[in-house]
Amino acid sequence: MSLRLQARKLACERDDRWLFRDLDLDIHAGEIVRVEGPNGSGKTTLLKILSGQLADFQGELYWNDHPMRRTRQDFLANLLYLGHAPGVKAALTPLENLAWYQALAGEPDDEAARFKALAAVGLAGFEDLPAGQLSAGQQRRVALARLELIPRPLWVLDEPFTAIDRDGVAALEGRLAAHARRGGCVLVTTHHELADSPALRRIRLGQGGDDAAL
Amino acid sequence: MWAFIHKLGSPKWFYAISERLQPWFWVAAAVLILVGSAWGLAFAPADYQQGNSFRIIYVHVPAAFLAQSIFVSMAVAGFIYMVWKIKIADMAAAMMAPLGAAMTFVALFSGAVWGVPTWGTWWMWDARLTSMLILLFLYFGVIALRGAFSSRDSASRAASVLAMVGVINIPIIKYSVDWWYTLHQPATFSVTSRPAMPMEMWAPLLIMVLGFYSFFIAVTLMRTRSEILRREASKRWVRELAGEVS
Amino acid sequence: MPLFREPEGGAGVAIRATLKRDLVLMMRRRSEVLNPLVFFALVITLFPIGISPDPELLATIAPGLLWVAALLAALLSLDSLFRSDYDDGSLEQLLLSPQPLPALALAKVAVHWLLTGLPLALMAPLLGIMLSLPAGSYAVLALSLALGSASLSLIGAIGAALTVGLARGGVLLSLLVLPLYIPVLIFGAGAVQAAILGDGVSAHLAILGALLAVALSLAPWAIAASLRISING
Amino acid sequence: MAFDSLSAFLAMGGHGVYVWAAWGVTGLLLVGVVLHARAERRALLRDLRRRARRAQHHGAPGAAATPVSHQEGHARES
Repeated sequence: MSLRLQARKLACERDDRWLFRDLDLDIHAGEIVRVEGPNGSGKTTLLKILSGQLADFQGELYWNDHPMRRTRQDFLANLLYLGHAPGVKAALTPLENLAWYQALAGEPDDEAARFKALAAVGLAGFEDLPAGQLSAGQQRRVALARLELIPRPLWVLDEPFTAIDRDGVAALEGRLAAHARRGGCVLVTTHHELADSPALRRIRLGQGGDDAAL
Repeated sequence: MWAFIHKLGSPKWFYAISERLQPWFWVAAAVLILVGSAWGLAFAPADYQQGNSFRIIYVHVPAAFLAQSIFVSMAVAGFIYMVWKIKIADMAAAMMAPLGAAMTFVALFSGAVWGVPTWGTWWMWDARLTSMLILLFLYFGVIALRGAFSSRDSASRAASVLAMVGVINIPIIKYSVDWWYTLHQPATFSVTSRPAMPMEMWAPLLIMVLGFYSFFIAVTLMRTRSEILRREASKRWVRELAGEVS
Repeated sequence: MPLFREPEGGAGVAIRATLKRDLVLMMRRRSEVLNPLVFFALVITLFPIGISPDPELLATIAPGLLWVAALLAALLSLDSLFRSDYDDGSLEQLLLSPQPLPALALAKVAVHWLLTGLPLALMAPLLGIMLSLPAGSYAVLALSLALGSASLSLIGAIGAALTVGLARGGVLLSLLVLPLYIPVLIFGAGAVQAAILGDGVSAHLAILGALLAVALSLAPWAIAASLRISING
Repeated sequence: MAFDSLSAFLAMGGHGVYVWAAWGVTGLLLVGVVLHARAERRALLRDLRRRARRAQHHGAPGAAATPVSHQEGHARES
């Protein structure tokens, strides 16, 4: 299926400071795009803009060659966003957390799929424990289980490797690569160095100054 | 039309045009307020019931009018900012809020002082005074909300939404307070809803109202210009302007 | 697993799931449901102690007292309405759902009313007895509170959404929201007053209903817009 | 003219205190608003001029002109 996220002349000014300017992006199916840059260079902001959360920026976004404003619903139906915070309710069990996400995404209510997704991220046996009793890394894995549960081609992941152990990192990296191979597309920020592959592309954001280079 | 609005929205253009408009409003405000004051204080006849204390009406009513109008203007400016992203509108809204609160305070204070000779007490839960008090709290809310955000863009948006929510509520509040007042104080004498006033009495009132509005416009223009300098301090045209002035 | 599946469930499924999730969450932190009720009872206890135990005096001020105390109790739990979702990142996910945000926000507000406003309304007649509220006004008290507190939850949610991104939004929230509560208070307490005096209460209840209708039709959009602002930080 | 003499004007038929208090506070507030607006504008212009001079000295207009107003940046990243 066709998959194309474009940004033209993207610029974001936050309280009189340019985070980036004249940023042109072209993200296709089968790509892993890593957004790099020092702290405060606007990586999270860029991801929020590209995932349609922020509206106050200059420039245009296109989803499958249509302006984003008109295809927002279609875009959101294709998007899976994992934010800085895992979005996991401490008082709910992993299963209940995933059930809400399933309904929110318009997926059928399928308990077997939830069990499978949790097993895939190494949480078999923890399904019915309140998430608050899990470690930070395990909570992050609950969030990552959404990647297994909800089929969406465009992944926007903000620091997904945070708090994950080495095995988990390797598994997630494999998961990203597999997603790209199958024609999906991943946009990711991370301090973890990703293994080089033909699918991997890097975007560098400048030091929050005037020159945001591609 | 659109081009015009967006041009008006450009801070540089607004700065230039407001510089030419501003003096007229200052002159109008000064002349109208002075004439209105002299007429209202010295020439208008005394009220047959209240005597000379009724002359407080000439500051109370214009201030009360302005207090409400400023809130509405603030909401309109907030709407313009939210829909068309015109920053000037937000700057003006930010500058209007303290003036609106000040005017509400004037209306409250003059109303309270007026209460002493009329009702024999400094405070009466009169419908207009109560509405004014609530309006003052609404102003405090908008000002406090704007001050609470660390990001100015978010502050502007939040204050705009709150001003719009407030302006929808103001008529509801006013109506319900009026209703509450008539329920609890049937047929008491209200200071401002009076039977037909003779021309010599309402003419100075009209002049004062116009004077207060001119004053509001003049102050808002002036302070919005200051706000432009503050927010656009890094822009080249502002730096050049500062160079010229020095 | 396929790469993409067209979302099947519509807004209805998402709203139901959100209702269920919030209900479960609140039931697991039962103290948050009970605290406003205890607060309500406590405030009502303070008044006879602070003013006078004279039943006649208490009866005259009871409608207003009960309404003001219930209003403050409902306000108490408002700050947490979106706060935990904001802190753990669920709010972002709510905003990015392909479902209409006003409807989802409305679901959250509905849970707040169900577990705060409604219990307060049911409890108010009990406290009315303690304030020697005249007979014949108990049903109206509960009904007016149930109806009015729905408006309060809706209006309050706007304030909660505006302040959720602020570290210390609690006091500010009260400052923003309380002036907007006044019309509801006037007609709510007025209904009880009218019932005591033997006047018709249908006009008051109708106006409370009208206020609720206005709040229902406008507040969800204001809440959604405010949440989007707050998420921008 | 509604008054016969200056003292009658000042006394306002016994209500002088109230009338003059209301007018006085209003007048003070209006004047205060004007003075504040003027002081604010002057301070801003002075600040801008100082900044412009500093930029000339250092020869780096962009860096010197970054406003000091707002605290932390936006992006909350680790």
